[in-house]
Amino acid sequence: MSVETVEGSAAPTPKRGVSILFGLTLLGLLLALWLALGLATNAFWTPNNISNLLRQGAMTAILAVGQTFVIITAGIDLSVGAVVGFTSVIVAWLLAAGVPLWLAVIATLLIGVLIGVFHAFGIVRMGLPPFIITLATLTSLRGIGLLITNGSTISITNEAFTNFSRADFLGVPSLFWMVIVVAIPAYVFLHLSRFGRYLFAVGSNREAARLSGVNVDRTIYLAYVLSSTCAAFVGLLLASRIGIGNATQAEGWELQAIASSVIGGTSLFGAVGSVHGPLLGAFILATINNGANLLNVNSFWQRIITGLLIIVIVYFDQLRRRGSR
Amino acid sequence: MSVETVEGSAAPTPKRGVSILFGLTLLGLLLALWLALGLATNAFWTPNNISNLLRQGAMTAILAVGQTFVIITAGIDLSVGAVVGFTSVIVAWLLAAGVPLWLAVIATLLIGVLIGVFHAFGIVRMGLPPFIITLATLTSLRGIGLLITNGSTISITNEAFTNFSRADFLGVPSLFWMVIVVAIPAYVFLHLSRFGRYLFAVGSNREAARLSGVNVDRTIYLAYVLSSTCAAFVGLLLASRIGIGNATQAEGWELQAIASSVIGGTSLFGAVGSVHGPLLGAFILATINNGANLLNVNSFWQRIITGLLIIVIVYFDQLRRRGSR
Amino acid sequence: MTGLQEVSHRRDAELKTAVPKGEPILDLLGLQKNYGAVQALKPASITFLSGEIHAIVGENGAGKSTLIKLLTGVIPRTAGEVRWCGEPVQLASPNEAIARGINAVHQEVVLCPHLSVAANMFLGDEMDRNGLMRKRAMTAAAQGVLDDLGFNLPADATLGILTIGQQQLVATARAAMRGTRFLIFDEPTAYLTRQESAQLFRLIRRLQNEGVTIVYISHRLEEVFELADRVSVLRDGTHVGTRRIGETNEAELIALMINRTIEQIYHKEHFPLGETIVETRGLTGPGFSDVSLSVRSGEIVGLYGLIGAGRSEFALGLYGRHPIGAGEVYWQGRKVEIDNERKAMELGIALAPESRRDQGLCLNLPIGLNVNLPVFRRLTRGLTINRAEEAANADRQIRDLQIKTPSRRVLASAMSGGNQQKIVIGKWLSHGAKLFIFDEPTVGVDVGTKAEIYRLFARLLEQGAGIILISSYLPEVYELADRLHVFRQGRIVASHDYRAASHEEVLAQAINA
Amino acid sequence: QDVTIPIIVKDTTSFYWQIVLAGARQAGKDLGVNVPELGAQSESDINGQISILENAVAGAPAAVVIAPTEFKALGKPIDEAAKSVPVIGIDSAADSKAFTSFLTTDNVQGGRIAADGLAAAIKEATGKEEGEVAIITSLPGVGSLDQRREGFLDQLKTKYPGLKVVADKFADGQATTGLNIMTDLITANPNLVGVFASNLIMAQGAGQAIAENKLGDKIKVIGFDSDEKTVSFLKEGVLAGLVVQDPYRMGYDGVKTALAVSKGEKVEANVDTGANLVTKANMADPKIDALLNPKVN
Ligand SMILES: Nc1ncnc2c1ncn2[C@@H]1O[C@H](COP(=O)(O)OP(=O)(O)OP(=O)(O)O)[C@@H](O)[C@H]1O
Ligand SMILES: Nc1ncnc2c1ncn2[C@@H]1O[C@H](COP(=O)(O)OP(=O)(O)OP(=O)(O)O)[C@@H](O)[C@H]1O
Ligand SMILES: O[C@H]1[C@H](O)[C@@H](O)OC[C@H]1O
Ligand SMILES: [Mg+2]
Ligand SMILES: [Mg+2]
Repeated sequence: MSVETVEGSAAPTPKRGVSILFGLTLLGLLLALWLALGLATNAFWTPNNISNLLRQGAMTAILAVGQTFVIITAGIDLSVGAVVGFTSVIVAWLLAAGVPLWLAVIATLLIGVLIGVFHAFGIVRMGLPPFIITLATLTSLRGIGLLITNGSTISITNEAFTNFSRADFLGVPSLFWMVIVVAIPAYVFLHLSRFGRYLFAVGSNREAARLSGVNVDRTIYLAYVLSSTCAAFVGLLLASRIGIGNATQAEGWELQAIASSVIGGTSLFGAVGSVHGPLLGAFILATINNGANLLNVNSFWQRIITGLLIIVIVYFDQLRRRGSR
Repeated sequence: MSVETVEGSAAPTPKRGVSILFGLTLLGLLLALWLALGLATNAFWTPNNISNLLRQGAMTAILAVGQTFVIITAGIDLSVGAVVGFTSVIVAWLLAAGVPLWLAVIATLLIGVLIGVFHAFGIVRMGLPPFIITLATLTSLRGIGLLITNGSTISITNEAFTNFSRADFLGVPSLFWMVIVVAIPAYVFLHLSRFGRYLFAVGSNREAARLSGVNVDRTIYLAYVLSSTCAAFVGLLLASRIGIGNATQAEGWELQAIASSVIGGTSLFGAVGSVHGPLLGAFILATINNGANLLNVNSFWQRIITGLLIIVIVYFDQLRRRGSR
Repeated sequence: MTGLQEVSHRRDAELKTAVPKGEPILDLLGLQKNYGAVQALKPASITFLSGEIHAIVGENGAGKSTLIKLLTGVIPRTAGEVRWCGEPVQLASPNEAIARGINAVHQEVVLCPHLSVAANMFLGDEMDRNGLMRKRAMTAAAQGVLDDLGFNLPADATLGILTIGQQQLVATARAAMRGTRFLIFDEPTAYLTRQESAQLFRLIRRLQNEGVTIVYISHRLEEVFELADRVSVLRDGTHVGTRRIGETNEAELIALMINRTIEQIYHKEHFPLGETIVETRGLTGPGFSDVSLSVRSGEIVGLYGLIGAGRSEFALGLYGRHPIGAGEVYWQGRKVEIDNERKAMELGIALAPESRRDQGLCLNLPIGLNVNLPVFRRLTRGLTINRAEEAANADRQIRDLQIKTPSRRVLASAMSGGNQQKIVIGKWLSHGAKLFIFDEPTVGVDVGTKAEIYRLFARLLEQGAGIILISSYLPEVYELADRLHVFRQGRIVASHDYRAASHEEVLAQAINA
Repeated sequence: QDVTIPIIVKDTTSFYWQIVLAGARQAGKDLGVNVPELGAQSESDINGQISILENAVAGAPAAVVIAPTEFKALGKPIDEAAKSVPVIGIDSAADSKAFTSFLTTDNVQGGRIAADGLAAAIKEATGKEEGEVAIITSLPGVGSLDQRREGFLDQLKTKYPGLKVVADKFADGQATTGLNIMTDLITANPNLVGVFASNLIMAQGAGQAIAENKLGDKIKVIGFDSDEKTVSFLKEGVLAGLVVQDPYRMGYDGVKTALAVSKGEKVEANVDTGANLVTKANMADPKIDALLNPKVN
C-alpha cells in the first residue's frame, strides 16, 4: 500500500538520553513495565499475582492471535467480542440441556467455524467489506444470544467445566496453558507453513498472489475461520471462568484484540504481523490494568494512563522498527 | 491498493427477478424502506414520527461526515464517540461555571480542534497508526471526562441551550438543520475544493500526492481536525438534547459513524467516499431502529434484523456499483 | 494556443530569467545517498548544462533512480551539495523542486489510481476560481495536452483502469505540462512501443527547443544515441564518466557500465521444435478476439503490438485470470477449460505479468517470499516449509539473475526497478512449467542482465518448454521469436517467421499504417 | 386489544429488566392491554432512551410506563411526552413533575441497606464492625449505580466509621472485568474484609473471584439484585447478601396503574415497592423466595 512504500519520510531521529528505551523490543518494554511494578508494589511479584496476570491477559491474547490472521490479509474481524458472548451462551445452553461436555465443546467450536465461513462467504462471494459483514454478525449474534437466554444468563453447573479455568498445571494457570496451546500451532501455521506465507501475500498484493497461483479465496476463508474459532474457544474459556453463559459479555473485546495486535506490530494495511506480537500486546494491556489495580490508581486516572501508555509504547516500538531499517 | 485495483473479480451477476432492487441507489433503498414502513405501520408517516426520525439520525450523520474525511485519507478515527461524551462534559462544566453560552460553545468546538490536532500530530510526527492514537484518546478522554464530573453528571440549567435541540424551524427539527449546516460546507469542501481532492489523493497514493507537491501532512491535519470538530459539535447537540454533561455518553458511536460511512460507500482503504453517502447511511440505520420500534419488534430481534439489513443493503449497493462500472 | 502550450504558458515567463544555453544549470558536488548500510549513491559530481539532453546510463541498482529522487526532493541526501543556477539549494521536499521548475517522470508510475487522468495531471496545481475547482476546464485542458502530444487517452477516465503503459503516458504528459525548466525522464519508454516512443522523443525535442533541460535515463542505448547531447555513466553508485555523445559509442558505454564487454545481447539458440504444447482456436475474451496461435516445445512465440493492443489481456485470458468468451484451448492436443490461475499452473503454464507493481510483486514482503510464492507447495514437507530449500531456491534465483541485494530477507520495495523486474522473472524459473508466458520480461533490465535472461530462456527451451514472449520493444521480439504475431485492437493482424519481415513492415502492421 | 401501553426500561439485555418486562407482560395479559416492551441497549445510553420515548409517544398510546435512565436528562423529554400521554414512572426518579404515578425503590436507600448488610456480615465473621472494605461499580455515569454508591459510602461514614473504604473501583460493565478487579483487590489488600458489588454483573464477577480463591469466610460480599447464579453463590456462602427489589411488581403494577390512569381513575402518586436485604438466613422466607424466583415468561 502507498503508506508502506513511503520512503525516507520524516522519521524523527532518536535523541541521546533516552536511547536505551528506544532500543527495547516490545518484550523489553513489557519486562521494563514488570520491573517498574515490582519496585512500586510488593504484591506484583507474588506467585498469586503472576497467576492472576497470566489469567487476565489470556483471553485477549487468544483473540488477538486469531484477529492477527485476519488483519494480515488486510481484513478486520469486528465480531470476535460478540462471538465470545454468543458461544458462552451456546455452551451453557448445551450443558443445561444435558449434552455431554465433550460434545458441547466440539459443537461450540464448530459454531465458531461456521461463523468464520459465513464471514468469508460474505467477503469472497458477496463482495462485502470485512468491516460490514463482521459488524453485521456482531449485531445479530448478540441478538440471537439474547433471544436464547431471554436477556438473562444461563448458569453452568458442570463442575468439571467451571473448575477448569481455575485450575493450575505445573504451577501455571490453565488459562495460560490455553494461550500456549493456541500460540504454538498458530506460530507453526503463520511462520512455518505455506498457508501462513499465503496470508501475507494476499494481504500485500492480492492480485500478485492470485497470479502466483495462491488460492486467494481459500486463504481468506482460512483467516476468518481461524479468527472465529479462536473467539469461540475464548467463549468456552469465558464461560468456564465466570460460570455463566451471557450474550452481552465480552463487549468491546474486539477493540482490545485489535489493539493488542496493532500494539504487537501488526499493520492494519495488511502483510505485516506475527504471532508473538499480539501476545505481547495483550499482556502489556493486561499488565497496565493489573498494575493500576495493585497501585490502587483511581479508575478514571487508570483510563487516562492506559491511553497514554499505549501511545508511549507504540511510539517507542515504531522508532525501533524504523531505526532497524 | 491491491484490493482496489482488482478488476472483474468474481462479481456474481444479478439474477432476473430481483433486478429492480439491484438498480436502486442507496437513496432508493432508503425510500423503499420508508415506503415499506409506511405500508406496515400507521404511525410512520406522521409528522411527529418523521421529526423523530430526522432527530434520531442527525447526530450519527454529522459524525459520519466527519469520519468520512478521515477514512478517505485511509485513516480511521475511533475517538469520535469519546469526544462527543467529553465535549458534552466540557460545555456543561463551562456553563455551570457561568461562562456565557456563546463562549462555551466556541471553547468546546476549539477543544474539538485541539483533539484533532493532537491526532494528526501523533500520526504525522510520531508515526503512530491512526487506529492506535485515536484508540488512546478514546480511552483517555473518557477518563478525563469522568475525572471532571467525578464519575457522575453535570446538569445544564441554561434553558436556551437545552431547548435548542427540541426546537423546530420551518417545521423541521433544529437537529436536522444542523445536519444541513454541516453537510453543505462539507460537500463544497470535499467535492468542489482542491483540499477535498487532496484528501482523495492522499488516500489513493500518499507518495504520489507528496511528489505532486500536495502538503500531505497538512491534509492529514485537516482531516482529523474536521472529524474531531464534527464530534465536538455533536457533543454540543447531545448535551443540549440530554441536558447534562456525561463522559460516558455516545459509547460505540464511533462504530455507528464508521458503519454509516461504509454503508454510504466509503472504502476503508481510502480514496473512495462522498458526503451524501454517510448521510444516507446514518439515516438508513436510524430508520431501521425507528421502524423496529414502531413495529414493536422485540429488541433482540431488532438486533438480528439490523445486522441482516446491513448485509442486504450493502450487498445491493455493491452490486449496483459493480454493475455501473 | 492549444493543449500543451496553453497550460505551460508559465514556462515562457520563467525561462526569461533562465541560465543561458550551455551554461551549468544544476551542479552536483559530492552528492551522496545511503539507505542504512547500502550506499546507493557514492559521492557523485555531475554538471547539467542548460538546454541540453543529458542521458544517464548504468546497470540495475547503479543509483540512477536514487539520483533522480535526490534531485526532485523525494528523499533527503546523506551528504553533498546541489547548486541550482549557481546557488546552493536544499531540495528538501518535492515542493521545493517543483517550485524551481524541476519535475520528473519516475520509473515507477506514481499517480493516484482513484483519481481521473485529468485530476492526476493537475494534482497539486488545480485550476480554481473563488476556491472552487474548475473541473470541466481542467478536463478540457488535460485532454488538450494529451491530444497535442498524440496520446490517445480519455482525460476523464479513472487512472486505475488504464494499463501500466497508458499510465506512464499520463505521467509523461503531466510532467511535460509542469516541468518548466528541468525535466527528468526515468526509463519513460519501458512499456512503450516504437510508435509511442517516437511521440515521446518528439515531445522531448520540442521541450528542449523551448529551453528546458532534460535528463534522460534508459537501458536502451540506441535511444541514448538518438536523443542525448551528453551521457553520464553510473556504476555501483559511482559516477564513472561523462561523454559527449559524438565522442563515444555503445561498446565504450557498456564497458564503462559493467566493466566488461558483451558480445551479443540477443542470445538466440535454435532448438528443434517438438510437439505442440498449447494451441488456441478463435480465443475471445475481454480485450482480445479470435486469437488463434500455437506454441511448440522449443519455440519462442513473440507477440507485438501497440499499447492496448490486447496482448496482455490475451495472456491473462489464456492463464485463466480473465473469463474466456469464445474459442478453445488445446493443451498437448487435449481440449481444456482453464477457468482459474491454479488450473493453468497445474497444467504447466507460468505467467510473469507485465506490471511488477500491480501484478508481479508483493512489494512490502521479502524478496525470498516473492521468489518462492509460486512454488511453496513444492517446498512443503509435511506441515511446514523446508526452510533450507526455501532459502536455497531464493538464493539461487538471486544469484542466477544477479539480483543486487545483500540478502533474500530485504523487502522487494527496497530494490531498484530493474532488480524488481528480475524478481518477477525469477519467481517462475524454478516452477518447472511447460509453457512460459513472459509479458514485458526485460522492462527496466540492464543490457548485461538482459543477455543473461535470454540465456535462461534458451535453457528453458532446451528442457523442452515453449515460451510466449510479449514485448513492446520490437528488437527483442524480433530477434528472439521463432514466430512473431502482430496484434492490433485485440486481433492478430499478421504473423511472421523468424526475421521474415522487416522492422518497418511489422511496425506498419501494428499501427495499421 | 385496542389499548396500548408501552413500557420503556433502561436496558433490555439484563435479567433485572427482563423481570420488570415479565411483570408488565403478565399485566398486559391479565388486563387485556397491548404492552410493547422497549428499552435501550445499555443503562448508560441516555440519548437512546430519549429516542425510544419519542418513538413510543409518536404511536399515540394510552399511557407510557418508563424507568428513566438518568434523573436530569429524562426530565424534559418526560415533560414533553406528558403533554400528549400520561406517564407512569417506575424504578428510578426523573427531574419531572409530570409523572401521574411513580413506583420505585430508592436506590440511595438500597446503598444504605447494602452497607448495613455488609457491616452485619463482617461483624458476624470478625466480631467487630471494623476493617478494610471496597466498592465496585459496574459502570460510571449510570444514575442508579451512582445513587447506590452514594448511599453506601454515606452510610459507612455516618454509621460504621470502623469500616474504611480502601478502594472505590469502576469497571466497564463486564463480569470478567469485575472478576479481574476483585482478584487484584485481594492481592493488593490482604486485610480486605468486605466488598459491595453494586449490581448483578459485578456481583457475578466478584463472586466468582471469591469462589475461585475460596475466601467466602474472610471477605464478605454484598451484591445487588439477583439471578440464579448469584442466588447459588448466596447459598454456597460465596456472597454474604443481596439487596433485592421487586421488579416484577414494578412492571405489573406499572402497567396496571397506567391503565387505570388512562381510564381516568385516581391513582396513588408515589408507591415504594421496597428493597430487602437477602441473606442465607432469610432466603427461605416465602416473601423473599418469591422475590428470588420471579415468574419470568
Ligand atoms: N528504499 C530503499 N531502501 C534501501 N535500499 C534501496 C532503496 N531504494 C533503492 N535502494 C538501493 O539503492 C541502490 C540504487 O538503486 P536505484 O533505484 O537508484 O538503481 P537504478 O540505477 O535506478 O537501477 P534500475 O536500473 O534497476 O532502475 C540499489 O542497490 C537499491 O537496492
Ligand atoms: N480493466 C479494464 N477495463 C476496461 N478496459 C481495459 C481494462 N484493462 C485493459 N483494458 C483495455 O483492453 C485493451 C487491451 O489491453 P492490454 O493491456 O491487453 O494491451 P497490451 O497489448 O498488453 O498493451 P500494453 O502494452 O498496454 O500492456 C486496451 O484497450 C485496454 O485499455
Ligand atoms: O433498580 C435497577 C436499577 O435502576 C438499574 O440501574 O439496575 C438494575 C436495577 O438494580
Ligand atoms: Mg531505477
Ligand atoms: Mg501489455
